[in-house]
Amino acid sequence: QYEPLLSEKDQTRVEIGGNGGDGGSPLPDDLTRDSLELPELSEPELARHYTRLSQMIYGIDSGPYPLGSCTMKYNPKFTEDVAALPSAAVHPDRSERSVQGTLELMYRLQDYLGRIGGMDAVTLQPPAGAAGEFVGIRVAAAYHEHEGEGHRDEVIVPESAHGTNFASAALGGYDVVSLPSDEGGRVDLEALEAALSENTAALMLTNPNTLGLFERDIEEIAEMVHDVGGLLYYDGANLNALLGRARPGDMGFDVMHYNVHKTFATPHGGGGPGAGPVGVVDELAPFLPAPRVRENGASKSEPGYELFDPEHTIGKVHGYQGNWLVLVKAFAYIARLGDEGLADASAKAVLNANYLASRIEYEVPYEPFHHEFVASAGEQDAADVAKRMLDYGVHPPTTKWPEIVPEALMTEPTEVEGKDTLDRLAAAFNAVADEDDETLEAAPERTTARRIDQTSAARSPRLSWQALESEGDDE
Amino acid sequence: QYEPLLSEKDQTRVEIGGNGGDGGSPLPDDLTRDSLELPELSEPELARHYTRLSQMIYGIDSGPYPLGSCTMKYNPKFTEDVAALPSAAVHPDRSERSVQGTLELMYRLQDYLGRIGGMDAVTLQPPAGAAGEFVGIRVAAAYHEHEGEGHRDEVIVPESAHGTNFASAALGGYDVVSLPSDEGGRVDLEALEAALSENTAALMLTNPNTLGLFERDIEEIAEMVHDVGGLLYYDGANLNALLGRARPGDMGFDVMHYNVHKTFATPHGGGGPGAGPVGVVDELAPFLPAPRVRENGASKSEPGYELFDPEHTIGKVHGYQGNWLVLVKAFAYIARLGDEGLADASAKAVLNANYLASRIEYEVPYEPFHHEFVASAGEQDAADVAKRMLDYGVHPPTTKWPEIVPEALMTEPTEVEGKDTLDRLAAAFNAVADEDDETLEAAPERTTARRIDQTSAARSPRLSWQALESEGDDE
Amino acid sequence: MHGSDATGSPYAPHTDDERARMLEAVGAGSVDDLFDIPDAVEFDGEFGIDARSERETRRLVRTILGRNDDLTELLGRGHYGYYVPSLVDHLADRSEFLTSYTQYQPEISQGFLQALFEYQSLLVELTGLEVANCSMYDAATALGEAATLAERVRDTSGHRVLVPDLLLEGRRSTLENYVAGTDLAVDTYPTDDANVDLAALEELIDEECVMVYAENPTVRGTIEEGLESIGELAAERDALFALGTDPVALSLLQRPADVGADVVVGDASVLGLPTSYGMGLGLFATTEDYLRQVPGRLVGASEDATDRRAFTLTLQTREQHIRRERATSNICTNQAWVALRTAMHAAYLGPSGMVDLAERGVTRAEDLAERLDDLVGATAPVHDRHHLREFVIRVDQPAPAIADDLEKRGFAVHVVGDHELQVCVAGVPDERIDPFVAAFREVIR
Amino acid sequence: MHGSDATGSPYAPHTDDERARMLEAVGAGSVDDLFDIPDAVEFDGEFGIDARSERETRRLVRTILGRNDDLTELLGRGHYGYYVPSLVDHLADRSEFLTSYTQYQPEISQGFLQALFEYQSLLVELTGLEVANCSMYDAATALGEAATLAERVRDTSGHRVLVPDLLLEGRRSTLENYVAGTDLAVDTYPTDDANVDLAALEELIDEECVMVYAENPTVRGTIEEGLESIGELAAERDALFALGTDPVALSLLQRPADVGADVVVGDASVLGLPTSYGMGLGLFATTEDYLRQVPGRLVGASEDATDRRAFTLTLQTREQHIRRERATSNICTNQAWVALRTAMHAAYLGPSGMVDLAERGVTRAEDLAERLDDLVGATAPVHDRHHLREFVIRVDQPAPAIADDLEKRGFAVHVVGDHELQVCVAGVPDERIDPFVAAFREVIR
Repeated sequence: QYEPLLSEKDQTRVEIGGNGGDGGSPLPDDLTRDSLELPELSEPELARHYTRLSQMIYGIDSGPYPLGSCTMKYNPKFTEDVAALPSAAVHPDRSERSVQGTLELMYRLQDYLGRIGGMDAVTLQPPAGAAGEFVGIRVAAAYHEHEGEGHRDEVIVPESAHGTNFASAALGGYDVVSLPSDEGGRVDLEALEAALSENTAALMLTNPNTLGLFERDIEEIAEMVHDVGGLLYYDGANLNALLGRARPGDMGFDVMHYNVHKTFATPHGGGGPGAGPVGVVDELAPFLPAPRVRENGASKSEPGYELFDPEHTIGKVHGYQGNWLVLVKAFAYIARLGDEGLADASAKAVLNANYLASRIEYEVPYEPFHHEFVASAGEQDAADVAKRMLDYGVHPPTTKWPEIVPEALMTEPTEVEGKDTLDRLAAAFNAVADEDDETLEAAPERTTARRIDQTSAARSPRLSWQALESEGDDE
Repeated sequence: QYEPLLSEKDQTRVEIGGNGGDGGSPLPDDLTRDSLELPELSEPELARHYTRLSQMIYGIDSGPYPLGSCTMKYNPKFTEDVAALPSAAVHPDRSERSVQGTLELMYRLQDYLGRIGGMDAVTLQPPAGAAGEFVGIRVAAAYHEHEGEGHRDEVIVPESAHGTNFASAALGGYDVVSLPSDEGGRVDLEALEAALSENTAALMLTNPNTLGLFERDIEEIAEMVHDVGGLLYYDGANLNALLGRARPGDMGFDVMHYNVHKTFATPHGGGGPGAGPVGVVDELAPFLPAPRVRENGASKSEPGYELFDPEHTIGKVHGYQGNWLVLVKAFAYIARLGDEGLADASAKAVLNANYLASRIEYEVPYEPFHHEFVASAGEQDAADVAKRMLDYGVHPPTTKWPEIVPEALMTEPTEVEGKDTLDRLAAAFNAVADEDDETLEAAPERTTARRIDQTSAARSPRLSWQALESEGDDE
Repeated sequence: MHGSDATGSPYAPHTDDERARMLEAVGAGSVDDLFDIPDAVEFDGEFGIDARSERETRRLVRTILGRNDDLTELLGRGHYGYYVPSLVDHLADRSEFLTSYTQYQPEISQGFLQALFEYQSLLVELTGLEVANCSMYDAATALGEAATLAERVRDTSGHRVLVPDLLLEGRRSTLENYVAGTDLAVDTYPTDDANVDLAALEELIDEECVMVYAENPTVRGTIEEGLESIGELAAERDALFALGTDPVALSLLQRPADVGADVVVGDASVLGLPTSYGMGLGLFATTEDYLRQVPGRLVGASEDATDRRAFTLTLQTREQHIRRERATSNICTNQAWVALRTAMHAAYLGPSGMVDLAERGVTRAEDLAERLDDLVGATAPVHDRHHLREFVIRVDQPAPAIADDLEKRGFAVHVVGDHELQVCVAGVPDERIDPFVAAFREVIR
Repeated sequence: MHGSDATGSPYAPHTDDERARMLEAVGAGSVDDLFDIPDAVEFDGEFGIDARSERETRRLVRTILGRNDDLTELLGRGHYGYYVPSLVDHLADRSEFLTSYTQYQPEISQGFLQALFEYQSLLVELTGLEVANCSMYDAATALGEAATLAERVRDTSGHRVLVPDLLLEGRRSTLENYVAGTDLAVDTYPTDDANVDLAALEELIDEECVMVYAENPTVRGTIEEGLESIGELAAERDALFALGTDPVALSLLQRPADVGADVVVGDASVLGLPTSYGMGLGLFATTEDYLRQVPGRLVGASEDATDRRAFTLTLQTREQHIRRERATSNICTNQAWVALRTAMHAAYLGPSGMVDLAERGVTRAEDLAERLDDLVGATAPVHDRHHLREFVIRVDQPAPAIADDLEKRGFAVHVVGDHELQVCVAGVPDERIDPFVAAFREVIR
């Protein structure tokens, strides 16, 4: 089962320049390193190494993956084919006239996203959701500055929000004002009233929120925020609940990001890359990152496209245009599903969450939820529950968050699971619910690795094979 | 671990035509079936089904695969890319002028193979090695017929030859004369003398033979066969031993087939497809299958290609031109390696076989062998040895054949294994060599399925899910 | 990257040091010492084949194949260019499927065996026959195997195999080769609109006949209307009835078992493969009666030592590696991976998708024929029958010139007579139909 | 094929019957009942996006992207078009890698964690620094993160970040955004042949400075000769020395640890990705001293309950999902799969292949510069320095017009001055060099 590190298979030191004696280096020694020592392996050996590594990973094609707020959808295979088209592989410094295809695809995707979110203008540049949040924060700052409101230094974030909201606001230099939930798990309007002030730059909201609850008072919230001159930011992580049924733009949000690796099924890739396009209302469009894409109006019959810098652009948040290949996949997904497919995805995502919740023995304190729900492991430790679920061959939910639910099991099955799979998943929940703490603490037992010691990993970090080797030397 | 059959996941019956009541069928009922009942599953479900199935298969990227006479090489990934080019997907009935690329590639591959085998003319049509043998047999028959020697009705095949040799000769209508080996494991010249007659159509030989031994007397053998008016056929299964060091054409062979899925690294695909091009000397070229490819001489600067029927062609052995996509991969492999790469492959294949044999405890009675050797399991049952080797995570050798070696372990590591892997493989051999019969008979224990009952499978065949269901009904 | 810039095989992992140690272990001074080849037959020349980098090799193949014209193919005849879902490519390309050997060690091959078992089951449902093998090479070789099966299972001294006069040359010629070593001879029966001429067949079929072969749809795209009669005629004369067809046709047309077919052959790769210059997948199904005479591999269900269901190759005593010259066929390497792809494609479609695909083969052919028939100078379909996918057009102008002109405009069609063309709609994208009709209108003027 | 012809999502497996039973189980009459959206914000419009079949969607994207010109790119600057071996595509595309989530459940993610651990180790060897993270987005964002790291770890009250005057606009602008919420300001130091002007830098660097950033090779392809001096200057002033580079350059050029670099950033995707319109992989390495201030994910070795070596994400208390507004960065989703590809590509090359690739970047640039220099009307390289991959050419004619003409002939180059072009040889196939020189000769006449 164990697969050696590449470095345990081979280490070859290549001497460089005069040092190696072959004198073959085209550079003087003082501009080069002395040597390079890395594994030197053949293609068949590498094929086996990475095949073996892949076998030690649970992916979406392995089974259900109900991580709350992560929207682990099936990733359609054909989107890989379109991203692999040779015509997609172009250099970012190409002249605009030589990449009309790329610009057209971006233009169309901007348009699609605008319609889906009810936004007037979209940038595709942010390479991830958090980068999208940061763009939103920077756009808000630039807007307020432009309006002569540069003093606004607070961003309000509900306690139950994604951690990136806090971090992105902080990276933008804002003080973060944390907002408690009301008893129903939603924004506490009184607390909001108290938090809002002339210093409020923005309120960041997820809707439905991380409990899966729709913020019913969204219109009032928007009005309150706007009344103090603040902006309303929509965190798109949970957009898969609403496709075709509600749009952030219609709810009063001024700026939002889209997680295409969640809502639009681009693969998560073991952590990334994703993409976090940002949509804004007209008023904020001049502040979006540069450049954006527009039609150049050169020809009526065959439209051409060009890049342009928004008037008051915040500049760039990525060296070029973000994660282009991911954007191609997202475009293909949206073009494949169309209106009805997108709406159906949300409908079934919500149906699945409700059905699954109805089948499990754990309590779900807050409802009516939409595409995800947060159950409570009660007396059990939620993290242990997750480890034990691994033994039943399924991926567990997100655990211990949001903290509003004790021992939270945050569960989002998405629309891609059928009834049989949901029943199997529920059976895994319920089997674990009936087990004792000892069993849970000993879990997992049937996985490639058994429970891994996180504490010692952090206490004495060994972050490279070099560190492991020098440790070996010490012994 | 167990993966249900597709039919256990779903069975949906679709009624056709008037029967279904929707009256949607475009055909009258008497021309249609009543209904169709098959699994109806979504793409995500199928992705998981086949991903799971793949996880229950040992492939060349899983580890060493030393099946004797099978030449299980690493299959270079890039050859899949070239075979997947849209320009490779053309209809077989296209006009010649519209498929110049396909014809050129075939022409070049014919040329490559001719050079490699020392043959004057090559057909790419046979879709597998056995089909190549059959072409050889049919070419021999047509040749003899043309020469007024239609009475020749015997094909001589060494006892240790591949089973297909016997079957292909028989399919061609020949009586098969089986030839014993001499004490050294090679063709017994006296026995050959006795077997040869005016009725001899051909002698089919593998060289090196299935023991890995080079038929040193090949020149004399060729002379003997030719003296009685017979043809000498080369079974290309073992060509990986000789690339760049010896050519069948130079040894006196008149006709040969190439197994591109062995020698030229096209993937075995769980049993196929392969391709079995056939090369012949000039004298036999007029009898090759139709059509072949040649330059059309239309333009000096840019050669064009055309199909033509050899003068006395035997006709066709495949509806079109054989396994085209496999031929593309073979061409790419040869073009990648070139002279030195091909010669190096054989050199290291032979080195690997010799090294591995030197590391294992089982006796290897015949030598000097080349790319493969046949060890004897001695008192152990070779099939049990193989089952037990599975428990050590490696693929076992071919067993119980050739019968000239008692409890044969026919082993061909190929050039793609490095020393470390060969050492690991040898360790598996040696571990099993030290184990008792009880352990061997209980093996395998660590595989997806334990030892499978072959006898009952054959005694009461259940060859479809329908058969399993009706069996279930009976119970 | 051993060797990728060196002169050896890029796929052999040996370092110089390893090679030296291995030579030492075997007691050889050099690799040359390991070869036992007499001087007289040693090759000391060169092939003259240059090595190339992976990138260069890909470019070479791309350049060569780039010389193929980009045509919309309306050619059909068992190779339809149905869209193969990306799912099939991605999953069949998993190296466990692609690179494994025949499943002689079933304990580590369960996944492939199950997939092939499912493929067999698909064909059992489609044909209504009890036994389907893992694959022959293609339709032509499957037909050849059907004839040798007929010879084996028929007690009569008969030697005739009857095939339609319009049988594709590739199939006929392959059949002739397959029966060349037997006592069989191939004879022809006449057709009417490509359908069997039943009266003529009844006269031709006699006790000498071991097999009658018919196709549905026919080579002209017409749907055969006399299948039951053929089945009855064959049964009366104790001849096998072999039917040529494919999985899409089988999804809609009469079930072979219902018309008395004893063997079903054809190209199953109409699902699973793009048009691949004729590369195929020989479908072969027959009744339980002939189980032990079936050519090729069979996967059966069994149990393992823990009594769990498991799959294995079975009835191998029919095969060449055991039975040698008495085997039911010489086939060894088959088309297993294509069968996997076909099964995947069929599973992707599901029964509703398969029926739909077939029904669209009827309606789209009707629609196109109607549009062409509306043109001055063309009549379509020529045959007053139902069609699946393909049909014949009569044109006033000489057909070969029209086909040439169409090719110049990017469309490939068949010439089947001085004034007859044959076209196929299957696999042709909807948006290519209008341009085809427009091109057709231009060229028949 | 549920839904692929229907109007719903083709990736939702529900049959009508299942949906009904599920609704019943949850006690809802319809799916609509499950939504809790106030009427006022319900969306009852349409997006106006048509659904398409998979085949049509592929054709749509192919058609759109087909409008990109097919140019030979001599553009460089961190995006080189090095040939990515097919191995990388096939293995990285295995769905276990491609579709898995961040490894928060390490017990079922060992394969990816190990691959990332190996990626980190690769960077440790290349940089000589002890700590490399799993990825930032790209070179620009990695530079931004380096600046915020510098702010966190520097005790001084300083607020200046010094960057070269020629810094690419994308990097500079991104950096400005990253420091917008801090007290930092970005200042510029002058360069000479794109190399650091050491004298000027020495004057500019003071106690206000928290970080000096330099690149090797420089944006003009020259090899920086003053790295050690920069390192010493920075160390004297207690400023961090951040170096921008990439894995291929690092294979040959001075090791960052040997010149006093505290942080190394850049685009590691020069290996592993084709040119992808700027999609990248932010390389981020630093010294052990700053370990607990590193942004992004880190994989560490540990043991499982059976004391076997195992890997896990570690030091997560630096990250946003735990530390929220006090995290070292807001990054969550990163570029893990690109890091996998980069590690695979590097492993394919091995140390000899990597050194070779870098050395050819020197020699091929020299060779091309010499050939262009031989032409009347061109001088190359303009800078009397050693170059890696890229160099500047002076032309007598106006540079923009020449670049336009080259593009018409199929070559993309940079204009860097009224009479200066910049070209890059890396990733340009050998057989495109002659045509480029020929085209260049034509257009400068």
